Amino acid sequence: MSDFDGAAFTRFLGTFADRLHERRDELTQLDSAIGDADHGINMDRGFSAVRGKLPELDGADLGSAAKQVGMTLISTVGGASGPLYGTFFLRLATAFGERTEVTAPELGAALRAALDGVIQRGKATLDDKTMVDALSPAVDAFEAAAADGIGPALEAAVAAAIAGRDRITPLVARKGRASYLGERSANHQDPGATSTTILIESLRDAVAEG
Amino acid sequence: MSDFDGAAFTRFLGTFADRLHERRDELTQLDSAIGDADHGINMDRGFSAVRGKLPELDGADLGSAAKQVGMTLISTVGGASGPLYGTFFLRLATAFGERTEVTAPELGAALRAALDGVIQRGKATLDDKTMVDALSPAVDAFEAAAADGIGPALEAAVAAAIAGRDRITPLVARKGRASYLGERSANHQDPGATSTTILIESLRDAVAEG
Amino acid sequence: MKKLINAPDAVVDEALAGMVAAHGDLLRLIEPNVVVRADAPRQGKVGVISGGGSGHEPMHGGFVGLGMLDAACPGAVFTSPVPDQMLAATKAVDGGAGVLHIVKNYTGDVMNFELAAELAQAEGIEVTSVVVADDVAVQDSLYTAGRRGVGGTVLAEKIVGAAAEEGQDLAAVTALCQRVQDNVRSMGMALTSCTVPAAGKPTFEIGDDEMEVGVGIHGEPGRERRKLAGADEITEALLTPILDDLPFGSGDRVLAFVNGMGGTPLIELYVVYNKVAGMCRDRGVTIERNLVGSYITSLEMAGCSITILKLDDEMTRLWDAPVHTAALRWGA
Amino acid sequence: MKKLINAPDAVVDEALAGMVAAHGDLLRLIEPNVVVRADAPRQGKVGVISGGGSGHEPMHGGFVGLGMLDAACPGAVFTSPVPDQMLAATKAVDGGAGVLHIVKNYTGDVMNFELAAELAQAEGIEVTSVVVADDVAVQDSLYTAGRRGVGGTVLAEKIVGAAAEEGQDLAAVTALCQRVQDNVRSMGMALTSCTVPAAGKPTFEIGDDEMEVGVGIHGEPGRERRKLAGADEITEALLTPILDDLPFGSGDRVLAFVNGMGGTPLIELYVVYNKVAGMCRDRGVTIERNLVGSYITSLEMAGCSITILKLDDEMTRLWDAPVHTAALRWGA
Ligand SMILES: Nc1ncnc2c1ncn2[C@@H]1O[C@H](COP(=O)(O)OP(=O)(O)O)[C@@H](O)[C@H]1O
Ligand SMILES: Nc1ncnc2c1ncn2[C@@H]1O[C@H](COP(=O)(O)OP(=O)(O)O)[C@@H](O)[C@H]1O
Ligand SMILES: [Mg+2]
Ligand SMILES: [Mg+2]
Ligand SMILES: [Mg+2]
Ligand SMILES: [Mg+2]
Repeated sequence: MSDFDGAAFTRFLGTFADRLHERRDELTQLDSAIGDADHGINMDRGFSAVRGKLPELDGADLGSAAKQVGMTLISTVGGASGPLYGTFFLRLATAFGERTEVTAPELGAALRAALDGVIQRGKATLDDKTMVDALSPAVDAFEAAAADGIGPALEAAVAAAIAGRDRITPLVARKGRASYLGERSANHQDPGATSTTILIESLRDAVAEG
Repeated sequence: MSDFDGAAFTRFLGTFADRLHERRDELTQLDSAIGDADHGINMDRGFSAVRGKLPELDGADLGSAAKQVGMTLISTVGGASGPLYGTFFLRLATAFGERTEVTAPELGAALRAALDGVIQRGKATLDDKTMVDALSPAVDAFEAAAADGIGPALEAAVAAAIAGRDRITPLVARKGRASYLGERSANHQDPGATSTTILIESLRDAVAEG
Repeated sequence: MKKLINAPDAVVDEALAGMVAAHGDLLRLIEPNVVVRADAPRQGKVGVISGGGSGHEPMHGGFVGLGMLDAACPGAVFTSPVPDQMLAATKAVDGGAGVLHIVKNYTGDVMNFELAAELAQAEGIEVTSVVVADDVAVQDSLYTAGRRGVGGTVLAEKIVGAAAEEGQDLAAVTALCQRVQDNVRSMGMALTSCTVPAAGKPTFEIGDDEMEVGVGIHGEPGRERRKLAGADEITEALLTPILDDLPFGSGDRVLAFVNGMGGTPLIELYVVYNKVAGMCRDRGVTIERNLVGSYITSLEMAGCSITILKLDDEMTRLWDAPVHTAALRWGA
Repeated sequence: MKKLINAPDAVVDEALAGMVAAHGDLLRLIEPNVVVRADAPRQGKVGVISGGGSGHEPMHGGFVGLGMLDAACPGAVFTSPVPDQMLAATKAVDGGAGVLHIVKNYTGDVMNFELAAELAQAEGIEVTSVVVADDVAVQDSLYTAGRRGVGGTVLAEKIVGAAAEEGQDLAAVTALCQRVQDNVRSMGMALTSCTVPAAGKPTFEIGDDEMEVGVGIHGEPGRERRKLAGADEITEALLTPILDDLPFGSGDRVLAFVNGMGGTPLIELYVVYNKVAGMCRDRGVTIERNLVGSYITSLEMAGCSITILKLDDEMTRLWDAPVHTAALRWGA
């Protein structure tokens, strides 16, 4: 039985692109406080480009679709989030291969591979106060609940991402621009962890619509 | 009989210097509106230097005292007001010569010579909206009343200076920086006409104190 | 007032001390506050000096050196220098071939330079003066103070300095300076006011959606206040009156100078230059040389000015000639 | 937002177009937004490229030309460029002797350059990278992103570019760049914030009596906010940690670089330099070369940074070597 297919993937990309656009200023505001005021702008630039590519993805297998997305992000976003989100989708692509649909456990394995890619690329560990602190618990929660089906698994993942995003708000950043602020980075919500949470939410909602 | 002597001249210089210092910001404000925000600063710089020279002037004849003042202003004020006020005092010096005291009519003639010097140096005519519009009527009024004595003559000069200063406020400037503003220079009080009015007032009060 | 200064009345002296510390190979300071070329006087060479209020850096001190100025006289901020300075400068650079005074057309500058010239001539030094008055924002009229001297001054100092360096005599150097003046036009605008240190607050108030068009270089308000516009529209508002004034026409070869007022970063000046290049192309005017940067400023004012000089072969050759100053350097 | 721009997302492209229009003799633009030295590639010469977010002008595009960079990759404002740009730049300047990437230490810059280097190596081009991390405001630690790359980058690009120009090979050029990095330290401060065009409002709010000490070059707040102080006190707050860090000591010969953040006029930078010169004198540190001006900026931010490089004979010789770029030029 299919839990996640190309249609769900493109729905997810469209939803994520819409929400990044809607929340562009919010993300940029968060980045103003502890970064350089461009995270919303960067993500919106990248996913507007991805939206433009959606027609081409129509009918493509999950692997080539995810690869297209990853390459597009790397070529349009720049900054730290470009290579990181780009790597996320390139690793999804490798995991999906030529499959046109995957089961919840398979999606979980793909998300795990994507997380590992982000960690390799950015060398961030938990509590460095980055997107990893939202993504990592989300992947753990998804895998733990995958057996109950993709819906519940994604619900669990969203809850974990939100919890992770908020858990690190009080922390002092050790990676990314926020680390330059030292103590002053404490008690500010991390922009990347916020956009990553939006990613997981978009995934859940896109699947639910299916 | 003596109407104006070295003591009165130094009293006048001290009074004028004090008032320029007190009204420094007011003059600079006026110059901000239609100039470059430095008239009060320039005049205060120049007459603080003059104040420093007062001890030396003690006992000097009127001519050499006035010359000292003129040279000091030329060397310390800069801007348009430096050469203009400097010339004013240099011409007074020539008129005073080696006299140690002068009568009201003689003072009137000296002021006339000083006015002519300012006009020659700056090439301003009446209604150009400059210090000349305060100085010129003041000298006319002084000469007309000189026969009544120096007190009444200076009272008349002050009234004429104030009237001249205010008469040109509505005008469009044709000389000095204010002229660069064109129509926008209208309805602003001229800084130089204001400092010149303060000069005449200081002269009156210094003489009255005697 | 937010500035990197210590005390308002120490700014000029401390900045001069810093300049001399940084560029001791090019210049030295003599009393009373005159920036003199290190190797002045040069026997047989016409001396070229200029001066004006401070707050326009790098003008004029940054232009003292080989192939440009022999001395610069910095006054208090926005206040023309005193004759004593120009007299000392004239004596310090006189190599027996006479001295040219390049004077920006401001009542104060003109009168103080006049006094200095009279004193220098009284001491037997041959002095000529050329008054630069290139600001098209101001009506050119005999009944007023006339046009301000702005960006054209920078170009005049470079070209005329090169002529003096190659040994042209006082008459030739003076005539050339007048020729530059006759062929150069400028106009400026401001996005923000600036603060005269001794005054302590902005010279004028301006709204976030307003700009001043037709400003000079002393933080004074401009000819008119307008609604804030985009860079292209602003460039048109400045360049059109400039091109129409001389006028500059098809086939003319020019030097285009986009200048920052002090608080405007280079990225914005290049956006303006991009439009200047396009407009000149459309008019058939060939930009043969250009200069983009903040060379004649109004303290920290944000804004820009545009200057266009109609070149002839001699001017172009002298513009290209070696120059080695703190602010302009090439061929050396 | 008061800027001389047309549309926020057009700023970078229009400024680049203006740069190429003004400096067509030095550089050209290739897809995707790469500023390349006009005569690149030069056979047998090591290529030297850099890049980073825009908003730091003249860095890096203004440093492309003889004796400095072969190409520069400008990203969006304050956003590191994408690998496609560095790959295109690397290919465009490769003269068969390999290409050095000078990377400022920001997570984004490092990762994007890494990706580009992997792609270029996959295409058979020899690529080395040196990461500049000279900002002493940030603790140097293995557990964090480490120090930012700031003013030292400008000095590295000039010195290393000269070495490549005189024919040194990739290993030597790379080692030299590392040596500059190991001997340079910087720190910066801000009087005002700046506004990212696409964001439309200042990155941070700051009071009239406050300043940010320990800022980078991306308009980010600094290490700490302090009460506004005078130029001398500010200079001490920046220079003392710099001198103590390497440390720089008596007998050292250095290059002192006082940099403006974009909105600060030259007159203020000279006031700061005056204090820098005095402090170095007191410490027995000899300033052998200096640079004063706005070369690595944060849009229109008002403020300054100080960079001190411990020189050796080779660095001094290469600093003096001819350079001809839009922003730095001498000996040519
Ligand atoms: N080394 C890293 N590993 C993982 N995520 C990181 C790392 N560095 C930064 N990030 C994430 O990137 C976000 C900032 O992205 P963005 O603002 O687009 O890039 P930049 O910091 O280059 O401006 C941060 O909020 C953080 O979550
Ligand atoms: N040509 C002139 N003749 C007479 N007075 C003049 C002339 N030009 C300017 N002034 C006077 O000088 C005043 C400005 O002096 P000041 O601000 O000290 O010099 P500057 O204009 O050089 O900054 C004006 O208000 C005006 O009264
Ligand atoms: Mg950011
Ligand atoms: Mg004035
Ligand atoms: Mg003035
Ligand atoms: Mg960024």
